[in-house]
Amino acid sequence: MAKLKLALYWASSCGGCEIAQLQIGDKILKLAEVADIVFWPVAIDAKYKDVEAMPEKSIDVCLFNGAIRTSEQEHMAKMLREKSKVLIAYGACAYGGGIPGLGNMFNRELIFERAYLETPSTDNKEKVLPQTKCKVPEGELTLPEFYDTVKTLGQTVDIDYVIPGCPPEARTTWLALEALIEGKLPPKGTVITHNAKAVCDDCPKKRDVKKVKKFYRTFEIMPDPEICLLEQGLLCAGIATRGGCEAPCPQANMPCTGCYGPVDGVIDQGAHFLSAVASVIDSNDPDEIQRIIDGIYDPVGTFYRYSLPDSLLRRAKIK
Amino acid sequence: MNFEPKIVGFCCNWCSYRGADLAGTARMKCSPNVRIIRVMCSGRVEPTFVVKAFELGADGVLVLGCHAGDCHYSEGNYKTMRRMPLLKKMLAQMGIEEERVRLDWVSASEGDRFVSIVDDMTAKVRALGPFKNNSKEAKHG
Amino acid sequence: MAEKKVATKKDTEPKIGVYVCHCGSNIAGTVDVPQVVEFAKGLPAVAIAREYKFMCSDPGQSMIKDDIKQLGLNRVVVASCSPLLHEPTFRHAIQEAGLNPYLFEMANIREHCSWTTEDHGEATEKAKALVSAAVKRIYLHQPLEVREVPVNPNTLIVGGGIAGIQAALEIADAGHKVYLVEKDPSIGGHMIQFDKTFPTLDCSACILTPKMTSAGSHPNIELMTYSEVEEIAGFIGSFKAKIRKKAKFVDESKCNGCGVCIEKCPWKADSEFDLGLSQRKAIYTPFPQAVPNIPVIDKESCAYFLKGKCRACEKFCEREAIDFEQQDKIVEIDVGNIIITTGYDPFDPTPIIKYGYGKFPNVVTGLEFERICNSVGPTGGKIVLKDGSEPKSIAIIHCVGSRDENYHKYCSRVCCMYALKYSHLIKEKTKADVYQMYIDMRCFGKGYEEFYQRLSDEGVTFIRGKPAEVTDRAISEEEKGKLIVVGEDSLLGTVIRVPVDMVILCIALEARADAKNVAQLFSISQGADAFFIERHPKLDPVATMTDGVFIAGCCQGPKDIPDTVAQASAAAARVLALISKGKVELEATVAVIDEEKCSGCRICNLLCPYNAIDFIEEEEVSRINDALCKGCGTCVAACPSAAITHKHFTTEEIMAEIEGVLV
Amino acid sequence: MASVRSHESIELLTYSEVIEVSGYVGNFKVKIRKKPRYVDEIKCTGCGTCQEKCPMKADSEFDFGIGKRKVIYTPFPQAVPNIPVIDRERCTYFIKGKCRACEKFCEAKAIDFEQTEKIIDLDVGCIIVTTGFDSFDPTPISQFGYGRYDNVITGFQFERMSSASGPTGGKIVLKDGSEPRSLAILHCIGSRDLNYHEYCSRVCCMSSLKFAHLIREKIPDAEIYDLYIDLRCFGKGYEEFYNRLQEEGVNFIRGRAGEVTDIAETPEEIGRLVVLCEDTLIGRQRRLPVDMVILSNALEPRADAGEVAKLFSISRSKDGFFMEKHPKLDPVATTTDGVFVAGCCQGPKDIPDTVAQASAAAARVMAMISKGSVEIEAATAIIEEEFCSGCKTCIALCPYNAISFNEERKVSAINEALCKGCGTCAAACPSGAIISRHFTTEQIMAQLEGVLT
Amino acid sequence: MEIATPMKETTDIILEKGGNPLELCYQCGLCTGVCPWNRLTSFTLRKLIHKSQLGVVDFEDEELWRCVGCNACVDRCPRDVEIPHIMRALRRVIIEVGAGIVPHSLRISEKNISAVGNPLGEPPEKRMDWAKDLGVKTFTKGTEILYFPCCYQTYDPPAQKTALATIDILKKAAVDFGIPDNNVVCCGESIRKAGAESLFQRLAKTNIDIFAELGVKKILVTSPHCYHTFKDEYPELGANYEVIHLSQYLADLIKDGRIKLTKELNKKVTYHDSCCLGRYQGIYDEHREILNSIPGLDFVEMPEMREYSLCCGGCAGRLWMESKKGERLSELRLEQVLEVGANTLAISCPYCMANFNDGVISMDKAGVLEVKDISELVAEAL
Repeated sequence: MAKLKLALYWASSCGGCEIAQLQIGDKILKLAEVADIVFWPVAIDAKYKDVEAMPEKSIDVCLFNGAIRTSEQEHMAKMLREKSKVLIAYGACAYGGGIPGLGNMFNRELIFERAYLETPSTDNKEKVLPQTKCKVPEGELTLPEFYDTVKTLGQTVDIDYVIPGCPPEARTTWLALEALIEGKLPPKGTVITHNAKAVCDDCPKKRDVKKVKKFYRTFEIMPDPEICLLEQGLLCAGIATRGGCEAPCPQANMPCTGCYGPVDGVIDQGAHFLSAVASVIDSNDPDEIQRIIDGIYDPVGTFYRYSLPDSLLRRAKIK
Repeated sequence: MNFEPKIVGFCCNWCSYRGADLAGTARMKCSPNVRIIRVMCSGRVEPTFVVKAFELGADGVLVLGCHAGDCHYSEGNYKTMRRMPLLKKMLAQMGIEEERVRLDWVSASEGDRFVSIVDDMTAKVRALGPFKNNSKEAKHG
Repeated sequence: MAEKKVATKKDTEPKIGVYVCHCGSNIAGTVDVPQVVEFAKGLPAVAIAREYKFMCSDPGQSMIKDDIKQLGLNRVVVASCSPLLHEPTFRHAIQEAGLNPYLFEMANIREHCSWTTEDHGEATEKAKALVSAAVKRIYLHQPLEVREVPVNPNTLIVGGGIAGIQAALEIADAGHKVYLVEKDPSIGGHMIQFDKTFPTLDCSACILTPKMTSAGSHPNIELMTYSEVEEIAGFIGSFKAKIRKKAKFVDESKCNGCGVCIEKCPWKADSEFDLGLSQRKAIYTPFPQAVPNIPVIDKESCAYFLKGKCRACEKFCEREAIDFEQQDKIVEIDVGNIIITTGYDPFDPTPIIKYGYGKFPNVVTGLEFERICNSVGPTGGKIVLKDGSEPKSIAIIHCVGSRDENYHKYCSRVCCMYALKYSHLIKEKTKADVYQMYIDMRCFGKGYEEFYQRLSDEGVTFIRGKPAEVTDRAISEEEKGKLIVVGEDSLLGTVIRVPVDMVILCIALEARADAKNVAQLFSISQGADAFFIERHPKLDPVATMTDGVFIAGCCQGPKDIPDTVAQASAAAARVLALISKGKVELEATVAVIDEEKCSGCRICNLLCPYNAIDFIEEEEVSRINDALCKGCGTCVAACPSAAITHKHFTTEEIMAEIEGVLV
Repeated sequence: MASVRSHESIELLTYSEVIEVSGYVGNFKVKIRKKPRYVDEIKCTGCGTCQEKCPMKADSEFDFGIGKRKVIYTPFPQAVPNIPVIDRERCTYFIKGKCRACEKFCEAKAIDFEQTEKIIDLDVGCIIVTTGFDSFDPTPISQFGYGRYDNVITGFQFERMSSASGPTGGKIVLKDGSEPRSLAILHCIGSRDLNYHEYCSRVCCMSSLKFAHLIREKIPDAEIYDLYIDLRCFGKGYEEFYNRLQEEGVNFIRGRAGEVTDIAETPEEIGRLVVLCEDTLIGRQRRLPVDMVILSNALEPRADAGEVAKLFSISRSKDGFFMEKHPKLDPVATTTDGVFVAGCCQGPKDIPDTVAQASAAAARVMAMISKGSVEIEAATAIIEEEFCSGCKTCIALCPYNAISFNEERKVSAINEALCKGCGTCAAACPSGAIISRHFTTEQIMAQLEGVLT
Repeated sequence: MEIATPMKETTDIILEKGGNPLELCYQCGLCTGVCPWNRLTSFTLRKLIHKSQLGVVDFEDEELWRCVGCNACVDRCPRDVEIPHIMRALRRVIIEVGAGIVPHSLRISEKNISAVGNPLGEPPEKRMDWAKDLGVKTFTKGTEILYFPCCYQTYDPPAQKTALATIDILKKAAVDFGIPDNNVVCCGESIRKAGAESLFQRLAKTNIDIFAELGVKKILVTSPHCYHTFKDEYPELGANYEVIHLSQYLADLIKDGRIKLTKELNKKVTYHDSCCLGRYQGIYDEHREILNSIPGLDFVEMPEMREYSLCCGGCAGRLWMESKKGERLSELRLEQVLEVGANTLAISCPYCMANFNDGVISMDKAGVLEVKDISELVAEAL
């Protein structure tokens, strides 16, 4: 049997996914037995033109991590789609937009202003901002266009599978790779994890009926490690997040932040998370309810931490 | 042509839908901009519905339930009373004007209240102008 | 992950018929009906669209029925008036034509459109939107079945006070079996402890004993005294109850109630019935008219159980009814309905230190005074002080523990009237001066105000003001040896000191100490005041949020005897109505949990007002009892995993409708 | 209300009155007069066009005269059934023979000016009387100026005024349309007053508190005075409501108002109503200048309670309300078997108590129905006709109206289904023709002999 | 803050002296609300009753003498508490038990009545001097009507006019009547309200004995107080008469045509309802009928009329006591009279007459306003 041709690509993301891919440990040897990596910019010196030169559908599997922020990333996504039989959105950014997706709370101008002018460590007296083209003595330089809005991979090209997580747990990555190796791929569109249910199902904490009088930020309390964090007023996204990760965050007494994305059937992860959280507020008095709600800082960042571009509204409205 | 907002209204079956009916029975004149979707209880209204309405091009969303203590299901409206403010807080963060989402209470006998809420909301949303769902076309900023 | 939509499986492709009503000129006068019809024809899956003058009329309905048969329509939209008016009519019609009644949707283009909109263009546009919404939504409709469950005609009544007795008799008289469970050895409750009842001054025992006896001997009532409900399972129509029959150590089938055992028993204990004011034997019936008239042995005070010898009762019992080997028994019964009539506890005024209850022997509670007044009570009905002498003056303090943020905020409703009754009894039996210290005289019932007036005429002194303290520190010669009630007379605007011999505290009625357990057992809720909550305070005052479980009497809140009796009968009425119908229809548009998706996060558990959601510990999922679900959808909206589906109001259906109204 | 209309087991007879009742428990015969509506109930769709087109107006009974209705009308928009009636007394067509506007505009052709009243005979087993109450007319208490001053209104009128579907659309306004700045609510109007009704009307304290709350809600800065004697907040949640009102800043004055006058003594009082009262907790007389006075008027027995009582053979207590069999143990039965009472016709009560009582009455009826038969007292009295001289002594004595006179045979006859066996008639019969079974004269004599041995 | 302790003994004494209506009082305060005294000063009737209920009355307090028994409160009391009875009982405790001090001026009147049978202290043998020259017969057995003028109307010149006018009218109508001789004494109505119960008993017995001896059946009076006591209080002692107030009799005479009012009286007249005739007896219409049948007379009503009439402040012995300037109900009433623009105030009670005459003088309105008994106006119009 011919070896599988594997490609890995890194778009708008932090790079954590690349490391996560290595986390499978010695299983990588098993992978090497059955697959050749044909494209992996972070590890292998391959140029765009090498990819361009590949025939259509010549790559068996492409693990694509990172969201689509620039014209270059869009271009690469389209190209890899063309060249790959199976395109997998790898990690939260490719899947739902991830942390870069929170940039959708602003537009390009605001982001540039912040990044290139306002930050205290910036020394940019000429107020130079990135341009797609610029003339230098050596000639004209080009940069990819920085888009106003972050999109997910799925919003850019057709994808076959999702491996969720920020970054994906090794077991999740291996689950997908194993399926690939064994050729037992699930139906198209599947989000590949060990558990179709929410993180709570993985979480060993004791859960009771829920009533919350006050929400806390993580640094404000020391939660009881035995009891469900949400019941203790921590905004744990485990209720609204696909499981399979084995709940490492809650087990470490930190609330889940929702990186595995929504459970199947949920149309908008943030709205569902919000609805559930609001539902368990323990008050029927409008003023008290408002006071409790006031204790939730940064709702968008809380409820849509990894999925703003994938939400129904996708981005904030900028006047 | 002047801008006429489209507003999606969610009414519970027991109080506010009846209040809306009463407005009709009493032949009160009322802005036609609010189109009502009947749910059994305002507690059924998911934040997702509100967001979805905006996604589909609504300019405003009105959620009406029974007055506190009058819920046919005892306390479904209290759940709405908790969800909508949090949703509004989040939408505000996303730059959506506060007037575009409104939660209010109308009893079965308050046809006039229904009309005044609808008229008031329509006027406010009309003044804000259309809701631009700038996500789809915002491909290249 | 582009495709998130769950494909809806349908047996056949939807074929929708749309019918637009003119309603005379009510709709057609404003809405351009033909235009709406044309619009409807263009909507997906619409097989036919028609208009008619009065859709609700017989010809209108036949038009729909014919189309269903001839064109094979499988879904029908009628655009006319409010569904609250004619939804049943049309559902019935399509059912006659062989369709599931839930495959119907109505667009309200009259009340919400033609009647509220003047502009014809706007009205037509809105009508189109509403029709489009209905069409989009009905596309996703699924047939639903209305299910029925049979109602077991047996009823469980918990609590054998006047409320329980009344409800039991009411149901038993109608020919149905009642299990009346009472935790004490006799039924009768608090009412049998009372001396007289206000305002008619009937003797409480005289009017209650006949009822107790008929409850005791009624062929349809199975009395389970000295018993407690341990477990409840099931739902309306078919509950299963486990009842613990505590060991009486007396064989009920052998005992003839002769009382010899009681006479011969050498051991005594404080009488609970007389609130410790007298003593009873270790084998005892709580009071002479007890029903059933069968004694029980109190293990705590029986010498045999404590020290292993005595058995005097056994020796003297000619019927050999004493059985020291008796064990608690668990009885299982099947019932269709449950009425809770567990009553109240009298408030213990000890924490109100300033009133000196427990410190001064002649400060007594109202209930203690009832016993003192009662001719079969500890003093034989003589109103006397602890030293046996007759009091020359008595102060009655109202609202002790009621209307008081420190204890109970609520008004206990009966204290004003029983305080007046005490005044009358005191005036009748002694020459004592009586002082009533009240805040508001709440004499609201039939004949109550008249009773108040009568008491005024009997020379009772009324002082408006809640006393600050009861003290024995005399500041004058007259006060020596007396209890001095100190407070403001708010009508005089001065502090007043009233030296008296006896002080009666009109104590509040409070929820029973075990109300929380009872509430949990029967899945009913408690208010802030710990009394059980009725389904609707005005319109459904005896039902609870659990179907088939009713409440009556003081367990729902303090009330007097007439109100208790009326409420008990009301509860009985609700039960009888269910029994005579023989079945209950269960809501079809319920919520269901997909256990494959439920992560057991338990967000939904507390949201359900009907306690229909159970958390299954073993499987770590929540499950909805569809016999309890009323289909409000609150849980659906809260589920973060979209694991709950609201039948007939699915997320997809509503989304489709939103899309529809936004055309 | 709507479920009453649509319930398959309920036949609604509106605009109808019971005119005759005969028979006894289990077998009542009832005659009902169905007054002509002049609208065909089958054809009418309740569209309301006729009301819109009718040119004539009359004072609305439903709004206690503070609003208007048409001459063809339903009393209120949510009326059940939603079928209008024509007020014959005021209809131009009936008065002058022309108009018929309603008929012209009715597309359903439901107007029928030829309709006549119908008598319906019904056979029923049990009867529940729930005829309710009348609101006390405070005109006779002339010192409060009801009827004299425009802005003195009753609590019931205030209810309508405050109702969103009421004549002012829920606005609290003075006669001149302006908003009152200060209001006084006077409790116990006609209640707890030997001059009118001795009893307490039970609901006025709470409805007064409710009024205060509604005013506070609609006119947040209005000065509100509640003049009470005792605040009777006895029901579940009532005391809590009172606390809330105190927090809302309502001025509670303990004292029954003495007088409402428009005679001003200070410039501030000019053009306003002045309520004279003692604030008994301060111990001083006060003059409260207000714009509106709301009289929390009593609930009293309906004006026709006497006739209704006679019709159904039920007794009335001193206060005029129907009397229950036993106030504690049988609060819904009456002295006539098979006739039950519920609600305010038995005495003033609030909605929860009314609903409970109504259900209780239903329970009694259902018990009888599900049993299917009634046991009749066996120890009844019988008349031996051969000895009966037809003197009629016994007839008036029977508390249950069980004895009737047979005109043909000139003898009295006892209806055993009605007789309760009290024996009063037997004791009174001058010719010894009545035998009280099980308690015959012989039996009692024998017993006498026995106890005296 | 002062401290009170209920004194049941005191309450018992008050009850024994006839204060039992106080038990019925539920302290609603309506009485204080309507009490006319509160327009001038503060008088908390309700509190006084409550103090009586508790037996903590301060018998030295002048307030005890304030109430004149105008009945404005009783009329509206929700529990029908006869408040003047309570007041009478309290005053009896003072007078009979000596629990407090009787105001000086009242004590003089009381002494006068006790000694000479009239409050003015005039010699009893001159009681009927006013009628000396009128040729009126003294009542004897068989006479139809006994005309009994009040003490004021026999001795006090302004009030005498009432008696004179009455005689004039009766004569013109040819009524068979007689007047009592000098042995009769004050009817005792006011002094009874002032608490002198035993004195009242003595006075009543004197009169009753005289009437009995003469066989009096029908008494015509010109004072509402005599009317009230003869009609309602003497029956307590077993004496029953047909008592008629002149206003009633006049109304009948006019109706029956036995007297004809022919002379025009060009006066603007308003009428003051006396409490004792109005609220006590419900006699309102007769006066208005009479005044309206006088030709030329312009009759106007004051806003506070009939059952709302403002008391003159003269009953229950108050007439004999001094009221401070600014605390006089009569003056308040006269202001109302002037407000409606009347130049004549018609009254039908000698106390009202005395009080208002004083008021006219103290308010310096002598030329503007005259006070006339209704009998005088009728006599003038004859």
